[in-house]
Amino acid sequence: MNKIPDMSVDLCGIHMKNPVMVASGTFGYGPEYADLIDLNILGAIVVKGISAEPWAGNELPRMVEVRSGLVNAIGLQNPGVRRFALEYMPFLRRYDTPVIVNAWGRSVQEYEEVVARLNDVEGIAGIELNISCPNIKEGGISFGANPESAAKVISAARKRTSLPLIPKLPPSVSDIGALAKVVEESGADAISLINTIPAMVIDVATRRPVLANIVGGLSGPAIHPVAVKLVWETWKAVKIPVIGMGGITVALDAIELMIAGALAVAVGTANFTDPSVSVKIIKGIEEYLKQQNMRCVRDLTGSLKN
Amino acid sequence: MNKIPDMSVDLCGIHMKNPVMVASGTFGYGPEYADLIDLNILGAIVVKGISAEPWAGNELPRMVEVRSGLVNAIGLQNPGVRRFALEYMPFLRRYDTPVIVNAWGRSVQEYEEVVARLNDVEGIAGIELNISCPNIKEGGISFGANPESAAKVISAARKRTSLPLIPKLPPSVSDIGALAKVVEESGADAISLINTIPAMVIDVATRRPVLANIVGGLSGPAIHPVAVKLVWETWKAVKIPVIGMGGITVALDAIELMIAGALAVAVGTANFTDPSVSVKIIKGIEEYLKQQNMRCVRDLTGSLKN
Amino acid sequence: MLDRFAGKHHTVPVMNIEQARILRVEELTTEYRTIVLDCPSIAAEAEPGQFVHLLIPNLQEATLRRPFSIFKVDNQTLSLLYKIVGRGTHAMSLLEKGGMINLMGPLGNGFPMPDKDAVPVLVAGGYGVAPLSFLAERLGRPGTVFVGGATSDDILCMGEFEKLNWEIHIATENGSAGEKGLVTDIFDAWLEERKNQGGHEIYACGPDGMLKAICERAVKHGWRGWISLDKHMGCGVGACLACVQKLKMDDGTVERVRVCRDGPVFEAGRIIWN
Amino acid sequence: MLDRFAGKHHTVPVMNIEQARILRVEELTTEYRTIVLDCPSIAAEAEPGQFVHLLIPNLQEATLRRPFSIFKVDNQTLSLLYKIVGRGTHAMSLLEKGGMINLMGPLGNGFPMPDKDAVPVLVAGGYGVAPLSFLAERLGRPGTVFVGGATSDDILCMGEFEKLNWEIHIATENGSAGEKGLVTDIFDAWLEERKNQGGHEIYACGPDGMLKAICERAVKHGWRGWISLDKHMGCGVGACLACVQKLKMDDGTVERVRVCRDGPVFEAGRIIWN
Ligand SMILES: Cc1cc2nc3c(=O)[nH]c(=O)nc-3n(C[C@H](O)[C@H](O)[C@H](O)COP(=O)(O)OP(=O)(O)OC[C@H]3O[C@@H](n4cnc5c(N)ncnc54)[C@H](O)[C@@H]3O)c2cc1C
Ligand SMILES: Cc1cc2nc3c(=O)[nH]c(=O)nc-3n(C[C@H](O)[C@H](O)[C@H](O)COP(=O)(O)OP(=O)(O)OC[C@H]3O[C@@H](n4cnc5c(N)ncnc54)[C@H](O)[C@@H]3O)c2cc1C
Ligand SMILES: Cc1cc2nc3c(=O)[nH]c(=O)nc-3n(C[C@H](O)[C@H](O)[C@H](O)COP(=O)(O)O)c2cc1C
Ligand SMILES: Cc1cc2nc3c(=O)[nH]c(=O)nc-3n(C[C@H](O)[C@H](O)[C@H](O)COP(=O)(O)O)c2cc1C
Ligand code: FES
Ligand code: FES
Repeated sequence: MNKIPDMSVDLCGIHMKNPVMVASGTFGYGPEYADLIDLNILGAIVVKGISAEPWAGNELPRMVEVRSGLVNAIGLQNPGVRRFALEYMPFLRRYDTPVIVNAWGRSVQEYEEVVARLNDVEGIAGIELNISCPNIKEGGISFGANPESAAKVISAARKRTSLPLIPKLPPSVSDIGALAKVVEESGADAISLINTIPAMVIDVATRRPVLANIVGGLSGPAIHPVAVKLVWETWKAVKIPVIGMGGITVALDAIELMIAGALAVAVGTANFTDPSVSVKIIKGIEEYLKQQNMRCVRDLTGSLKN
Repeated sequence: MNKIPDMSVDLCGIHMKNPVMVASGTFGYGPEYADLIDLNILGAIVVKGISAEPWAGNELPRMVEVRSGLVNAIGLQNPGVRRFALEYMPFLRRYDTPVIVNAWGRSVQEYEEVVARLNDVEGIAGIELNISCPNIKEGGISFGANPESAAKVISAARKRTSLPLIPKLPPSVSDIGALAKVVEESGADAISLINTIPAMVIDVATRRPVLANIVGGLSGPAIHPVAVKLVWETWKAVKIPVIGMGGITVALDAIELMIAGALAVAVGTANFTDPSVSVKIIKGIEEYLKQQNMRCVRDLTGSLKN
Repeated sequence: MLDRFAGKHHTVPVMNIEQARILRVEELTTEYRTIVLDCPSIAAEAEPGQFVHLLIPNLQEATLRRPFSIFKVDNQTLSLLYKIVGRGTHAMSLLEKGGMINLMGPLGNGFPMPDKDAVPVLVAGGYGVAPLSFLAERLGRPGTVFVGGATSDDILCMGEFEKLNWEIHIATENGSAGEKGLVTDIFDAWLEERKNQGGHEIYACGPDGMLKAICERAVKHGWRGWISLDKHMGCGVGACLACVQKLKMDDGTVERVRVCRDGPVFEAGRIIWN
Repeated sequence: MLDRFAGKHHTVPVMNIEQARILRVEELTTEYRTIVLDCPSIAAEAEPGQFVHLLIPNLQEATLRRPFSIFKVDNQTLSLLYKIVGRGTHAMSLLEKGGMINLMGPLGNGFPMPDKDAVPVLVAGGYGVAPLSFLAERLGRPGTVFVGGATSDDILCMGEFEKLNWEIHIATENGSAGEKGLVTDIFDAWLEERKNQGGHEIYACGPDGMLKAICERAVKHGWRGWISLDKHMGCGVGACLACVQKLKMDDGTVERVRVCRDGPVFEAGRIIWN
């Protein structure tokens, strides 16, 4: 009975060898970790958030460690679609691992623009749409904060690409199920969550915020139980696949998210602690399936018993 | 210059020796910890949530440890106002420490009822209104999840008591400032936050939720940076005082929340780890004020420099 | 107060928080360990059936203490007997002599002493033997003890009971010690011959399945029984309501009482099993 | 790729993750320590100015590694010199010989070697002496070194430089060793006599204020200078963008490059200070 389980998943047309990806913003554009782990082993690579034009991001400090987590405010620094395609895609195309590009904008138009430009780049398997960015036209509240603005962005992006479109939801909403339903109806092919939870750290010695941007986002093991809950609510609300992330550090964390409803998972902050963590997690999931006499990783998704 | 700093705060008419309270649900009704610490040292005691009638709460398991936190789903078990007043208030009245009663209901009417009954109990300094409970009339989403239902509950409760009314806000809302403003306009005397963050833990061996209630609330150090951010946003939005809580474990955690805008703070989960933690935190704040040459703890509130 | 429902007697617990030095650690089997602590103020108050709530110093990212029955008291020292079952007890097993550990106790209400004419009958499963061995020592007279476990490795403290001249009955699931089977099987066989006699008082501590079976026997035959429950705990002092148990009250109502403060020992007839 | 902006040379880093045994720990002063690791694969590749990213095993609730310059390499072993400044370095100071520690490295680009006719001039502040002492050892010829600190306790590794026949200049803020004042003061005095001479190449590592001052001197006098920057880091490999520095590019544009991967050593003239 100890056959090697089937680890592959088909995520809205993206064929993945296994369900474990690396999360946007924690794995650069690929080359950074290529010396340390074989990128071909990964289920998919989600690259750092890209905007239509280059963006400088926030001042330093941009990151601070907190208990079982970290708070970051990188501010989405990136070289823009053109340079990304030129400088990183040739490298990424050498691997047999799907590349999902995380994309963002500060207005509906910017989202349309970045999606349209990415649609023309060769070798991209899907677009993860980060809708946790502040809407600069409407007071700086994030697009994902309410279903209406989320729908606007996604419908607009949908028209610009035939690539799988995967909106990434913010965690601080009062009804994630309602948001997810609207996202599905607006044309999303899958949903990914959770993004970091808005957070802040103050240096009591100076009474100043530690981060130059004042506020940032909390990630790491601290947020894992929140991610499990939100993935479960999302899975109950929609039919499209869910990509779960938030605090995955060991295989059991990933398995929990899959049982809650995730078809695939992404490892973020844990890459900083241990660059080979995603490889260990892939092996750990395989081990678990064997122990449980499960033939196929896809049977995990939403397998919660009540 | 090393004079003893003034630690007292006046919280919407509640005179407190110092700004450190114990958080609802983590300190029982008072007697439980009375052998271990002198209750007279505390700034205030916030007792476990009370409803108009007794309530049995959830089945077990009700609590599970997670990284730097715990997830609980006690389910608000309590003996109701009448027995609370009879069995615990005589004990609590013996102390020179304000008693704030945390109150909840599942409909506007139940909130009115519990507040009206508490208003008649001798020795209560204020009512903390837990509006994170599911609204059973409107689909189970919590009252605090949106400004409209929050306003309804608070306005109704306001009519039933002249005691200080302190709504306690849920953390998972997309715009805490907007919610806080509505809460202020509805007649609140202060605002307390954060309640636990909705969360879930799955036992991968059985693929069952660990908690009988499936979902619960995350508390402890894991949520502290989230609390700091929400307290800061709330402080910017309203004029009434803010009580900050969430993950306070050492004095610096409390000081951070005060710099972010809290006039008082509450210690929750940390009581389980160390029952004398609140006493240590009071001393730690005093030490900090001395080091910083500050005369008065109230000067900390909202002292964040940008 | 809820405390009034504790059972036959009600002690107002005098609890302490103590920073104790580890005097000795001992490996009983691969899974079971003892740890001996220099802990005068808790040792002075401890009664059989009470427990301490341990903050495991080398346990990363922990927020909760772990409850352990008091196993032995000798002057200033306190011993615990524990089984490695999870991350907390694993970290505990790495602690070394000379280190410090923070504990609260004694917590809860211990076992009431049996009527002076009654024969004490103890039923222990696994680490449940810890508080019962302490009880046997304090009783000052022998009785009968039933001990069960999966294998002979789970049968502990037999030396202690022998020294005190107890009648010992052992059962293991794989037959590696005593009778093959469950402790309730050998208890039943023994009971069969005595069921119409009075004069016995039962004390039980172990896994829920065993406790439930013992409860049923006690109630059925009208024997008085004291059951020490094992529930996951938060505060350990009655503040958080993580550890409640449904109990029949004197007035016939059912209430959820706190195992940590109102127990962990309850009268067999009051416990309502799910 | 952003990597092209690294400066004079660009090494493609060959990095490893290694589980290393602690061979020795040493207390230099109350605040400064060294730790010697058995770490063959990283030791084999290490160049002066490169660093390792340490996972401190006994640091509770940690998510981030800590970066430390490579201080010495001797065959299979690697030494680090560190100052206790916070919770991570405090936990490090409790590590004992025989324990294991996980590290990644060597990371970043080291110091380029000076032109063969140039006199190397090193300027070190506090633990900034670690990579410079390693550089001195690898250079194979002596030069001039300036070392500064708050007190004599912050003046380290002087023995190493003496053995290699370096010209040593020391400044401390309280005058407890060398001249009283900042290292930049004694550097300025020395520079005054040589400012119109060429043939020197500066290498600096230390606190930002010092580095900025040295940068200004180098640029003003047209000396070539190499500055090793110290920024808070996340990944250590260029993936997270926590550690960026504004740098003048060859085409005149300004870009935020990564200190961990594109540095930590940059050409003095390119650095844009806030
Ligand atoms: C009153 C009382 C007395 C006890 N006396 C003893 C004793 O003398 N010897 C002994 O070996 N054990 C005893 N236990 C059980 C002991 O508390 C658990 O084995 C221990 O908490 C497990 O911790 P862990 O971190 O290793 O396990 P994990 O499973 O990793 O723990 C996860 C969480 O569950 C809790 N938990 C897990 N199992 C239990 C359990 N059986 N009971 C209560 N909480 C649990 C832990 O405290 C922790 O909060 C007693 C329990 C109670 C309630
Ligand atoms: C390339 C490089 C080389 C370094 N080489 C050395 C060395 O050889 N010897 C030495 O003693 N120190 C060196 N440092 C500094 C060292 O990394 C910090 O002192 C250390 O990270 C502090 O950790 P902590 O947990 O004790 O401090 P805390 O202040 O508690 O740390 C909190 C967080 O801030 C970060 N942090 C705090 N201070 C610094 C700092 N100065 N630089 C970078 N991150 C910081 C920590 O890594 C951690 O993430 C170097 C830093 C860099 C970037
Ligand atoms: C340093 C850092 C940078 C991130 N950048 C992005 C980003 O550009 N776009 C995005 O959608 N999410 C970004 N994230 C969020 C992660 O992709 C992930 O959703 C989140 O960190 C939770 O997962 P974790 O707890 O495993 O890190 C970033 C997270 C971190 C820590
Ligand atoms: C076991 C437990 C029970 C709680 N019960 C209540 C309650 O009855 N009413 C309420 O408003 N908050 C309740 N809370 C929330 C706390 O009062 C507090 O807001 C939250 O735990 C965050 O603080 P902490 O991280 O310091 O614990 C409870 C929290 C815990 C852990
Ligand atoms: S453990 Fe908190 S009430 Fe029993
Ligand atoms: S530390 Fe992550 S990019 Fe430099």
